[in-house]
Amino acid sequence: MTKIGYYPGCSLLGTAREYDESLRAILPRMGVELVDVPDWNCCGASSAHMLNHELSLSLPARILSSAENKGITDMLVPCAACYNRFVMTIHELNEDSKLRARVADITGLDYRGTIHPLNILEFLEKRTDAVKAATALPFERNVACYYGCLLVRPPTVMKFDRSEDPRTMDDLMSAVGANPVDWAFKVECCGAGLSITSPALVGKLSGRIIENAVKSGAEAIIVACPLCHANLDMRRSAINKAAGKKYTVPVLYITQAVGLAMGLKEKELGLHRHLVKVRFPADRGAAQAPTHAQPAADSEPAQTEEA
Amino acid sequence: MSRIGVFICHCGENINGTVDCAKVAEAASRVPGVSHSVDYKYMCSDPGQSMIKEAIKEKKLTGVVVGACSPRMHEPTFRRACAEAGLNPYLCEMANLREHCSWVHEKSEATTRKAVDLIKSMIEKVKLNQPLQPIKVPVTRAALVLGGGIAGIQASLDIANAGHQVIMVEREPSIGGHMSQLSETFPTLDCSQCILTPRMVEVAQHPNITLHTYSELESLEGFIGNFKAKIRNKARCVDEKLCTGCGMCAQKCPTKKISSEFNAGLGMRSAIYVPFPQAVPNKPVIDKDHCTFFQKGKCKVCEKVCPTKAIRYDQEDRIIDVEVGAVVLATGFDVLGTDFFPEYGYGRYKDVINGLQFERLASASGPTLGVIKRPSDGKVPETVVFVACAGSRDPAKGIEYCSKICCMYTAKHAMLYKHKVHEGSAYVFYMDIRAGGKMYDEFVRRAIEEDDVKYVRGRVSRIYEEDGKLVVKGADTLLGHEPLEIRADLVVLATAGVASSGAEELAQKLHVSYDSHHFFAEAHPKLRPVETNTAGIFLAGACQSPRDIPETVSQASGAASKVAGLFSQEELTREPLVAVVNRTAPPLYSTCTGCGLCMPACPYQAIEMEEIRTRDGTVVKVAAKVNPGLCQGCGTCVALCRVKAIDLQGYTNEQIYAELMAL
Amino acid sequence: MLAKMRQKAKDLLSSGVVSTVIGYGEGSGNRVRALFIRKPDDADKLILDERCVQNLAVYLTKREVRALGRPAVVARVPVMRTIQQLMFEKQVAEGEVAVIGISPDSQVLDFPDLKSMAEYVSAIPFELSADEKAAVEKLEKMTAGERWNFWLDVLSGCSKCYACRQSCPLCYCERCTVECNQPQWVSVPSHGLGNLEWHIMRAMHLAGRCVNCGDCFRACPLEIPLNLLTQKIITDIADKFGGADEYALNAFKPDDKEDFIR
Amino acid sequence: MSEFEPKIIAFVCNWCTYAGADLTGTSRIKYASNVRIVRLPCTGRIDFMLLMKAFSRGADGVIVSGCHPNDCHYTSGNFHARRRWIVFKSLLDFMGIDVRRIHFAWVSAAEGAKWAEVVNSVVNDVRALGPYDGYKNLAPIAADWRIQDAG
Repeated sequence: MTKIGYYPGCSLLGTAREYDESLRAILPRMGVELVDVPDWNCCGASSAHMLNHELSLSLPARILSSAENKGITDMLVPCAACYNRFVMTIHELNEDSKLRARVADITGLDYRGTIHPLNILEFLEKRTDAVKAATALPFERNVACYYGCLLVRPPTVMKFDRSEDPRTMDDLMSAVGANPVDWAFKVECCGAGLSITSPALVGKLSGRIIENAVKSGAEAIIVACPLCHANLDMRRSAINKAAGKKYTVPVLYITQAVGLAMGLKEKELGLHRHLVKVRFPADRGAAQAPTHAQPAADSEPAQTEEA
Repeated sequence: MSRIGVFICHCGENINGTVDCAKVAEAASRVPGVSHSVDYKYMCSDPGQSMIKEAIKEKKLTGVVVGACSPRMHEPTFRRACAEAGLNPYLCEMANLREHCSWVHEKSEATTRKAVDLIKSMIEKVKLNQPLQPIKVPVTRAALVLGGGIAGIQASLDIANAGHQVIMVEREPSIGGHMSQLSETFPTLDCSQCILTPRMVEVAQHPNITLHTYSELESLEGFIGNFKAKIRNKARCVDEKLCTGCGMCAQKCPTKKISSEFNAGLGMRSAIYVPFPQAVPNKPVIDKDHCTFFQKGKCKVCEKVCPTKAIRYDQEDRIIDVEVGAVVLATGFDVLGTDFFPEYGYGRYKDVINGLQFERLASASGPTLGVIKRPSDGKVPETVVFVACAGSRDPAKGIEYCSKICCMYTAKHAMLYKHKVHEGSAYVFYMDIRAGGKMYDEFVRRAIEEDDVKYVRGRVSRIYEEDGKLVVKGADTLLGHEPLEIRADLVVLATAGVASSGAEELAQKLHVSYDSHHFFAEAHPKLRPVETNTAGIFLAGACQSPRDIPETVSQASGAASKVAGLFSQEELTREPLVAVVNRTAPPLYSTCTGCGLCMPACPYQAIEMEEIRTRDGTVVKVAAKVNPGLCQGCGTCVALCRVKAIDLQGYTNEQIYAELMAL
Repeated sequence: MLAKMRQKAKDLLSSGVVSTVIGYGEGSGNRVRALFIRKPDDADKLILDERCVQNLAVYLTKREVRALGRPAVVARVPVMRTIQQLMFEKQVAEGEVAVIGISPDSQVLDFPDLKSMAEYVSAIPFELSADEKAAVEKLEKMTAGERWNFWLDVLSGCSKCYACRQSCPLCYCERCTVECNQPQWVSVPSHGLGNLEWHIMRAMHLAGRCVNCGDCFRACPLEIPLNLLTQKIITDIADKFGGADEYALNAFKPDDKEDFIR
Repeated sequence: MSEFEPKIIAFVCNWCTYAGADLTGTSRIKYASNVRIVRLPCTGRIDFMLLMKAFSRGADGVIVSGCHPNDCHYTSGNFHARRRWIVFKSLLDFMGIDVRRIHFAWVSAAEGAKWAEVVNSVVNDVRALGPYDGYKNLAPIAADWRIQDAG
């Protein structure tokens, strides 16, 4: 077992519990054990960076420093929003030694720069071989890999993948047997930033993402961010209302899709928590006969679809 | 003992008005080593100069100080006068009593005292001046022109017509460059090939021009007037003397599905091919990477069908040595491919093309014979979107500069499309329209007003395919940032002009500087735009930065006239104000330690390492050596040298020190 | 560790790979001195302990040492850095010197060539120790007047014996500029001016080259902390130019930052 | 002499600042006469020891000036000079030398007025600082005995 630092952040303990559950479910198969960052706090995403610059850096800096003190060098951060805050903070602290000193003063902890946050895609990509080896039921579905904005922007700071046309998730999904479709909305805005202030607009923006995914033949949308998931899954009724259509395409965290390919049960992966039922078209023609068990198709959904 | 003559000029009242010139001359006369000191109304006048000449002869002066105006004004005058009187001109110095003293201070004792200080300081410097001889460099009157596009063609013809030999090197099988690919040219819409091909033929037939196509520069050594170049003639596998250019080989070649470079990937060519019908020379080459015989060992169809038996499969690259006195760099530019733009589909949409590809679509000699058909299905597009500044002026893309030609050619493209497809709609997304140039803005206005091209001021954020159309997402910033989506059949990206592939390696071979985008750097952006920092190497055209045809041609002629000027003399005379590395008696041979740290600091790559040998050839030391042909005399190496082994003639450490210590 | 080093010296000598091994030996009065081993049997005289800090690379550029034939040198990290710098300055070429490397934890290192030694030593960060940093910062925090008096005071005893220069492996110039009298760059007497000029020139000549071995300070009979000057320059170069250049003073960036040129 | 008049020595490059100072002259802009200009081809040529020698010769202030970045006649001499000045100035400051007496400037051939302003401000500043006795007192006898005033 390799040990790796883990920062779940608030989402993975709340609205995105299934992300945490599915991650914890697949890790043993890859020989990885999580070490929680001790006494962690809010990363400051969503509000701090709009209000107070120093606070927005001090919050993540405190987490980074505590992790460093615990001896953590690689820290897995599944939430893309948290991940974005960590990378931004490291960038700013490295650029400006005065700022770094001020932040150290605030947190009372020295940030040494020995820690390296990993987003879920980076983490899995490094273990592609283990994921492949653990694949029992290839996930033979057309999938639209949706990256959202937080993992790739701003590109000069995030330095992750090709910012306008990332490939990491597509390659991972190919590795577990899926067929990633070529589509146009991989990094398009889902409207998450306007979730509260302008929900109607979110319905429209997220709706276009779903529309293009469906038009491109996707049977599932794969995400790596709780905010993406919330907008594409939780807001489905608003989306359908705005579009005047009923989209049923399910939205899965990459950890859930990988878990299915590993043959894990849908409860273990938290699939029952989704608002949009995780259900795939039954027939795909003789040539593409499904070898994949359809875990969600015969299970009772935890919640009923609103639309 | 020095015998210095001091000559104080009144410059009418210009100096004498605030400085007591007689007093200055008197004070100078009391400085040890001064044997003659006078003041006079106008030193630069004939009588004034005669005074200096006579004093040099009569008093056998060993140095002259003229206290007058700025040396930037009259130093050549007084040095010439000294030379005429038999005194080495570099033994004459000027003290700037006018611009730096009388004109900038009030009449006072302090001003006179300053003038005395300046004179004394120069006296001490002159005492240490050494007679210097101008550097003579022989000039080989032949020019090497690298690149056979319109820049290289123009430069070659101008130099050749001035009566000098030209060696032209082009890496493609034919000369002509990008201009030969263009359909029509702005702002006149005359056919590009019609105006270019006569010039190409002229190059081929000119008695003073030696043409090496399908060739590249291997190396260049030497310095201004004395370059030695090696040129690699790549094997064409065709005996050019026997080949008549009949074209039978290309016609019968069984491998025909190779993407044509000339047609920017929109057409096909065979493995043995002439890039285009008007190619110069009209002799084919075998593309070994695609030729069945070279790949599989079998075929030889071209050999069988060649009526003159000109095919030579065993031909090898040849290296040719040439000696030239000057080099003109005219290696042109490239345009980015559509695969540079992830947000525009990373090159995977066939109907998203770049400007050069559109030129081929619009060209009567192109793959569609001038009919605008989209590449995917050959349909005539009903809606075409042109995206200006694709990559250019976009720091996020790493290209901050304006590619300069796109505004004009985009207007031309839209216009050509509208002329050919009357009922079609053309949109242009732009940031600004830059149409400075004779008849340029009028041309753009014509596209907008007469040809109804819809100009939208805004940038395109994404292009994707949906339902067989290309969805172009943008914004109209003049209409309140309204998001805009156009469903187009064809999108033309005016992709950024970038440095030609291999420009960086070439610059390093030639020791010319280049910018962060690998465009070659001019010696001075305003006053020396066609020269490089390496004396004897000149620039023409888009290898310096993207530019249009008229600008390229005028710059090529500029470079050619620089070359002709250089070739107007048998010998090049240069001021001897250059750095030298000292040589001392054994066992030191030179105080230079050979550390070589000065070499990268030299802006002209003038410093090399030299082995110092005894008479029997034993190497006793490796020390730096300055090439006087390349050194421009900045002295950066001098200040850097810890042991003071390098010194700058005319501004030696001793001279400056003495000058300073007299102040 | 000691045995391994002696064995290595023995092997190098007996195989004829080198003709001299420059290492450390016992001197008089519990002092260590540089030892030139010419015979394999003498290799057992080599010692290695915490007293062995002299930068032996200083001998590599000396004519007398060169005349002995190809040397091997016992090299801790600063010495390896020096050799790397001497290579960069074309004073030592690949094949001319063998290195018996000593790692920071006193392990004997084998290097097939100088290139691999340079790679090894490049991977170790080049920075001042915390104490050294603190000493530089302490001085920086003083007022200019206090600094002036500090240097005036510590330099007042300097008699320009040039032990600092002789001990420095990078002061290899055959004719030092201080000995140049046309022009007289540095005032001859060892009064305030002469001493100040000498130490400014010495520091500037080492700017971007000094490996901070500390031998100048150790050699100084008056214990003048003159390595503070070079240490200050080392921090400046790292802070202001990023420290990526092989030699900071013959390179530049068009956007080098300063705040004093008007 | 009632008021202290500082002695200022200026090291300037030939192509920008020397020409700029010429322009000050042709524009007849007046400035303090305390300055003495030493002309060098390029700021890259300015040896740091020259600055020290200026002080040892009794200068109370020194001006170093050349072409603005990117304007160097030799393209990069001023860039090399700037690096050297950054290190050198910091070292002098570290040694307690009064760096307020050393003024670095970029003055182009077009900035005749700026040259006058630079000289005047340095003369004023140094006049306020007073004579550089700290440096002058370093040597018990005049540092230079080779060149005697003939006047």
